[in-house]
Amino acid sequence: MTEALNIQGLTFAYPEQAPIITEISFVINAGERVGLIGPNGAGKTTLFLLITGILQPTAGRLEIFSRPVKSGVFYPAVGMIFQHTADQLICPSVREDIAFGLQNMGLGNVEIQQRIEETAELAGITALLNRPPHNLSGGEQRLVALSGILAMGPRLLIMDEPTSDLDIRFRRRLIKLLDPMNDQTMLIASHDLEFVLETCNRVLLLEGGEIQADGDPAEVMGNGSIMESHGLEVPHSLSATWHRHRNED
Amino acid sequence: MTEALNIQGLTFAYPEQAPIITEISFVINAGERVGLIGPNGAGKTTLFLLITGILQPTAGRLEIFSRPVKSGVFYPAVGMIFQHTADQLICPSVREDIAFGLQNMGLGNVEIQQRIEETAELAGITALLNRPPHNLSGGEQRLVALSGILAMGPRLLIMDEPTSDLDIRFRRRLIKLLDPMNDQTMLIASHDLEFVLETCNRVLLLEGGEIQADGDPAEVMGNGSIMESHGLEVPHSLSATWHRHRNED
Amino acid sequence: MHIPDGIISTTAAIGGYAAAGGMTWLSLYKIKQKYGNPRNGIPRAALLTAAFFAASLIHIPIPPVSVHLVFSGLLGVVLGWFAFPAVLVGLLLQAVMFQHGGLTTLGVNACLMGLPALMAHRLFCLRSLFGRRKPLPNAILAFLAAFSAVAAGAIMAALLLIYATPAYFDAAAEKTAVLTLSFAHLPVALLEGTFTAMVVLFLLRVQPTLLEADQK
Amino acid sequence: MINGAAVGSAESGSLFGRWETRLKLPGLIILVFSFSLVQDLRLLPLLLLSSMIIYRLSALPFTCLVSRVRLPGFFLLAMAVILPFWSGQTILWQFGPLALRLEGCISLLLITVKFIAIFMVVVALFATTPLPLLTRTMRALGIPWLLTDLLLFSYRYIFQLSSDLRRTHTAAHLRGFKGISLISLKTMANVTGSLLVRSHQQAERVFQAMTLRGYGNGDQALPEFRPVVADYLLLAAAVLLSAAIVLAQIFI
Ligand SMILES: Nc1ncnc2c1ncn2[C@@H]1O[C@H](COP(=O)(O)OP(=O)(O)OP(=O)(O)O)[C@@H](O)[C@H]1O
Ligand SMILES: Nc1ncnc2c1ncn2[C@@H]1O[C@H](COP(=O)(O)OP(=O)(O)OP(=O)(O)O)[C@@H](O)[C@H]1O
Ligand SMILES: [Mg+2]
Ligand SMILES: [Mg+2]
Repeated sequence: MTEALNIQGLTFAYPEQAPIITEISFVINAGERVGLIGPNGAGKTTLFLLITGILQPTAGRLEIFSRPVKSGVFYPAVGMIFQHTADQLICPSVREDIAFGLQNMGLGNVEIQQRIEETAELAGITALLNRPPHNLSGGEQRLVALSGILAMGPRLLIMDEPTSDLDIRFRRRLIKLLDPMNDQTMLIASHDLEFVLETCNRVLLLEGGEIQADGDPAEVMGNGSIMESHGLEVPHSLSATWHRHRNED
Repeated sequence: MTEALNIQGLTFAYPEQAPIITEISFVINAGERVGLIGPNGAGKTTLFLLITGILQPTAGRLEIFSRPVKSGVFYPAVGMIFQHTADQLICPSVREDIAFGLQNMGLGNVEIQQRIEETAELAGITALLNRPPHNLSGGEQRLVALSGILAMGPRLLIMDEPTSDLDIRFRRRLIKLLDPMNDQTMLIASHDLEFVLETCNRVLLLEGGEIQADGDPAEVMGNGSIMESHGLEVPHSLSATWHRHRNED
Repeated sequence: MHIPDGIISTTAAIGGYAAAGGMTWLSLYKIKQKYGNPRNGIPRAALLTAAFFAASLIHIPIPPVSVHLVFSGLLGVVLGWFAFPAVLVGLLLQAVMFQHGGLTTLGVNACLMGLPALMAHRLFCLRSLFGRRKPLPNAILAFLAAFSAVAAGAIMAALLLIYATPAYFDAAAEKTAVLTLSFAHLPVALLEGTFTAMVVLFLLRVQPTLLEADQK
Repeated sequence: MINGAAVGSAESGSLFGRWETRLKLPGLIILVFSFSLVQDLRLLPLLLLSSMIIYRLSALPFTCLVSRVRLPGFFLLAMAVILPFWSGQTILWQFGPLALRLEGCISLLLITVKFIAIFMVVVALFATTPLPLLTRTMRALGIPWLLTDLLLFSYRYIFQLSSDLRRTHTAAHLRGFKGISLISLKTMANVTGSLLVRSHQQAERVFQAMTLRGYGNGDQALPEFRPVVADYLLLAAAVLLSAAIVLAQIFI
């Protein structure tokens, strides 16, 4: 099995501050969909910035598809959706925005246009292509950012808080869009545990700079004692099955 | 019973656009805690801006505690927490930021300091008083904005998406903070239906410019056919009780 | 000060472009020297340019008129060598978005605002003599920087209007005109200086790194 | 104040909207500079006529001009008050201390006509060229990318930052802020400072997002350059007209 991400002994501290992440090690295999949960300030976003090479670790080793991550080097193989999607939409029109990454990959004009059409079709945003991204609704912006990343054909997709501020319709649309990409490796940070439960097949719990739990989503998030000891809660849908199981016993 | 908010035949359109809100009428009595739900773009934020007199209705009547709302007039009786809390924090320290509204109310220095201490204590942000609000975490910023509003002693508290991006600990803290304010009138817009369920005793469903449902939270949000026909979903905790009820029958 | 098309002579307009071109070249050279890869500074400069642009639309009523701030001093303080390109870009944006002309005078106007901004930056850098994080020297230097930036802009504009327009004033009238135009800007310069000092004090408390354009 | 619709309200259907920007931009810039060179009163009718024809070709409504002339018009008004009475020696008409002077009147006439002519051409240029296109054209014409990128990204954020600013203002109003005045200068400074701080923080995130998508890695594609004969004809017409004006000014 190919390793998508291999992290060994990763440590990081912002300048003049105590470490946020201390000696984390884990491996994500290609095709896994991993949910990353943990309270505000646990360091989820920081971890993502390390993985994408934007921040440089204080210590430790970081490999993506067996290539060590060097900061400042461009890896089209990794795509990331930001927590504040608006920061990610940088061009004056949606079409140009999706093209931005493709141009930087050095693709030709014909292929760029073709990829734009395909991804827009997939995400259902064809009608928005000529609009400026900044006055789209939050949900639409999220889909545009996702299209801009998907068009680049990343092998590892990283999403930070993808459902925040979305209504249930957009949330459904996002889940549906991710669903058929079964062999896509994903790493999703979210406070929306139900979303993690629906989209991921593995979950990591980050707190106090360490990985506190790692395993099957239903098992980790269904375990009341683990969750509560890290300031989290068992999601309703799991506590319901739990109730049902108890009733059925 | 006093009427906190009386809206009759309210209609609003942004310039050169189709109406967002069409002839809405409803009354909120003092002490009610009303949840406002509806999909992205339903007009929840727009309705709040109308209530606070920032936007002017195209037609209709709007009264707060029996006084008609005039745009541009300052009503300390109404306090609002924004969807993007960062837009709301303007002073170089948390203490000054809480003081800002109080100074504008014309209070004396002693009373201002006293109110600041009290509210900060209540919200649990005493330790942050001398920090600049701009560098705080999202959850802390939300609590600071709330303190700035609560210190002014509003009789009607309006919150737009108060739990977005918050982890479960901050969400709990917010619920706990709101809980003892039992006689406070509140109007809360949120996509977090579980939060609405926990904090409100009445719910309004806004879609297509009209109030589509109005009633007890558990009843409205537990009704699958109403919720689905407006692109929403029955929250897990309600469908769970439903399951449990069925199992127990 | 915003000199419209057709008023100053072509020589002055072309001279303005040449001066602006030279200043831009110098700025780009300095930026490259400082940043290595100057692309790193672009998002920051662009966002701050946009912020200044948005803020300069606010009008402050000084009865009976309302003025809007020029922000040339603050721009220099915050952006350092990026100030000149930022001014150029801001003016072009204004010309395109409000479409009020100003194409032939773009270079001249960029100099009228950009040179004082750079001067303000140098002036503000003197704070390292007094302790970079001390509020009083910061406030005073910010005031002086913004005040003199507005004053310099006004004087340059007045000189330009007198010597580069097809007008035939006698020497005495010229002197009076320069003095009048400059004095008319006195309240604006005072306002701008005070305002800039206040903003600098705010930034000093909240995000002092924003004031360290000279440090990289 | 700022609205997206007014920006480059591309009248793309018109002859001007279709004119290849890489030729339109230099053509019209040469033309306006030749306009600004004019000192001879006899050339003024030619200037007015050609600018009117150009404006017609852009298919913009007349109201477009009127709504945009306000800002620079104010300046012109000031000149109208000063020049005729203070500039020159030849007195045409005297009323007490007030003397109407010939040279001043001529200067005013010259300035006004040149201003109007250049103004019409520049409006026709900018109103038919959306800014993103203008930016890429500038790069194609050899303007340093640092300037064009700065232009493009500033343009992208102006709308968002002005609505941020508006929301902050709204928030201040809701807490009893009485509005902008000299008394509330401190609050205004706080609001401006907050805007700068938030922009700075956002810039950090934007830079991260751009790096991740390979900013600075490849060359951005330039707009396709596919001029037709009409594009060159228009350019030739603009250059010829400019040359004629310059020569006339020198030799007549
Ligand atoms: N640029 C920075 N400089 C210094 N400290 C920082 C910086 N960015 C984040 N931090 C701090 O690092 C910690 C981790 O932040 P991070 O954003 O990674 O958390 P998170 O898990 O993503 O939280 P959330 O769920 O709120 O998004 C926080 O305490 C934060 O204050
Ligand atoms: N300033 C504006 N000018 C024009 N249209 C606007 C403006 N602000 C909002 N709209 C439009 O009005 C509609 C309602 O927006 P509003 O923000 O009130 O929705 P909302 O219910 O708060 O959505 P969300 O759940 O995403 O916060 C949307 O279609 C939006 O695009
Ligand atoms: Mg985060
Ligand atoms: Mg909203």
